[in-house]
Amino acid sequence: MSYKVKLDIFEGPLDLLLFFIKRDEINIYDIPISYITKEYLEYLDVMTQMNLHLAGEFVNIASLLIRIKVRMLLPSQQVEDSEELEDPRTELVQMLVEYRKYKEVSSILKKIEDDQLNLYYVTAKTDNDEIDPDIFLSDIDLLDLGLIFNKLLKNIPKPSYYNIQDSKINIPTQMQYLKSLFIEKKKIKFSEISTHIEDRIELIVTFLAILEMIKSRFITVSQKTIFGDFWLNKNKEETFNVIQNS
Amino acid sequence: MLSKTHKIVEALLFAATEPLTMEQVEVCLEVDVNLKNIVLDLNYFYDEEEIPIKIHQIADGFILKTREEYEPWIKRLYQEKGNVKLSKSAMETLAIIAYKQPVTKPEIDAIRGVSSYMKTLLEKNLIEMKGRHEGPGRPLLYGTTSYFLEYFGLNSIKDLPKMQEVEELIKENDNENPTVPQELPFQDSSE
Amino acid sequence: MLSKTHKIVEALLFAATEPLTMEQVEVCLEVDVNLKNIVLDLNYFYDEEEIPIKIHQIADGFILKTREEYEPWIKRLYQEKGNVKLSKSAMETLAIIAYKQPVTKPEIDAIRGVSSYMKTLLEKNLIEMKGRHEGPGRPLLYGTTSYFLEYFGLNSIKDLPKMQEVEELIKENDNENPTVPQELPFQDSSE
Repeated sequence: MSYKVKLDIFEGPLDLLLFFIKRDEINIYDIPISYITKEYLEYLDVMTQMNLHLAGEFVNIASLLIRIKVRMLLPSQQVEDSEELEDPRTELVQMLVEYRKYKEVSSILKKIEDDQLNLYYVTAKTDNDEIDPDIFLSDIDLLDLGLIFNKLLKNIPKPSYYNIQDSKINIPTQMQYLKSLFIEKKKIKFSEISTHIEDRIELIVTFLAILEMIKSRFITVSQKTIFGDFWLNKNKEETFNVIQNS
Repeated sequence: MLSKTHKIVEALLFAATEPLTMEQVEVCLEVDVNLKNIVLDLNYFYDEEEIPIKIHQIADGFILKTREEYEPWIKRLYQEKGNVKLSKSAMETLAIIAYKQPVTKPEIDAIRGVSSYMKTLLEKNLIEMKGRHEGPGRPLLYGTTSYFLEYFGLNSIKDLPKMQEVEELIKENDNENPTVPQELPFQDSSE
Repeated sequence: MLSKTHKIVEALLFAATEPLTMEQVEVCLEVDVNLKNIVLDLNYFYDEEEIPIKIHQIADGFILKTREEYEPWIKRLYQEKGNVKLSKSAMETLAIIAYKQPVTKPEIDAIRGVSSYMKTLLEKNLIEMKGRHEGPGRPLLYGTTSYFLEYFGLNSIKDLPKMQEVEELIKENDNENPTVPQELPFQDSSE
């Protein structure tokens, strides 16, 4: 099973849950927890299979969903008090309702932004020879210029909004890691390796490492179906080297 | 008919580089004026004469802006540069700050369910720090700037839609049950 | 009577922050126009309707100016404290030009992350054009003026504070610049 996932359309786990709620016309105050948990976990599963970085927040909400599900399955022992028992879903519902409000507001703001950016400030010059430019500059001195420039240099905008952390791994270390896996095995499924991969950079580096290893004939690669999982096969003649290196 | 006072205010509006305030007009004219009425008259005149501008009230002042219908041509003048719009996540963060200010980052994150980045909003001067919360860890408090009002063409923060209105809007959307089932944004690429 | 083309040219003049050229008008309208005649018609219209502006032709193109007879009031507006301040964006633009000159607008925009306007700085004679870059599109190069040096009491642009000096100064003040906490803030409130 392989998917192309457009993850960037969801702003987070709450956004994803709201998507399910809207899609399936679910009453937000009466969420079928089993169903939505199943949908949610399936989605996370796809994300994991795609080796996409699963933000901690997604996992947090998954465990919250499972906890609620368990609590709902537990038979309430005191039937008389059952009305007073809090619905296990309350907390989740409150979070979703609150988030949904601001999501709505942000789409309103988006519309206002679109409208406003269509309007341009009108500017007319003035024959302001008499206006003393010194007044204009009165608020800044030389040092301010330096400070402003320094700050700008430090904050040169990145081309994207994603916060990419420095990756500590590189191709040689990843090759070492992969080679170490072949000490005990001759064949490794790519998906076995990729489940340990935490972000895209690491995934790319791992791919490059694999390519390097194919190039140096340490391994060969086989794949049964297009877009399917693939196998990394150790070349026999390299066995000796591995043991040496390890 | 537009008076001399109207014309002076109009000239000031053309010359101003920031929203023109009541106080500024009074200092310049040395008399009390009913700025709101003058603006109404001028806008009426621009409408009548089809002059491609309109006076807007924002952030406690008045500014001249071009009319929306000329945007397609003006846009070409700027070759679409400069108008970088806010990302979805930045807009969500900004929405929360606008309504809950002064607000801390943990509060914003709790509502969004994900960690939020303030950097872009701070850089764009849409939000600013408003001191620190007295609670544990003394987290920084954030609020919107006057440029925020200018950016969204608002006169005051009170001009944002009321939360009650927003909730009603959501209710309406709820009732409009979408008949076309939306697909999860997955595509089975093996097809 | 003013045609639709007149109105579009008028809107472009209102929105332009730099002199509007024949080429720009043709790019925006996608047709050949007799810009001089349009300007004549518009100026005639402004005269008739006593609109306090006039279109002037200068070397680079056409610009809108307020009428001379409104200068006394506009002057007061400009001298009123608060209205003449360098805006944050103008200050940033000036700092970049001072340190990186000669520099092109795209380079300035890249550092600031937003489109920059040179108009005010050019008007105040703080910066000037210094020829064109040899690269693609031959963008204009900007640098500071002799008035800039004079105002800040500099003999040469090399006398600007070095970035290293600025760094040291910032270090001393570091305690006043708390960093934004970046911890992952999601809290499971059921705990």
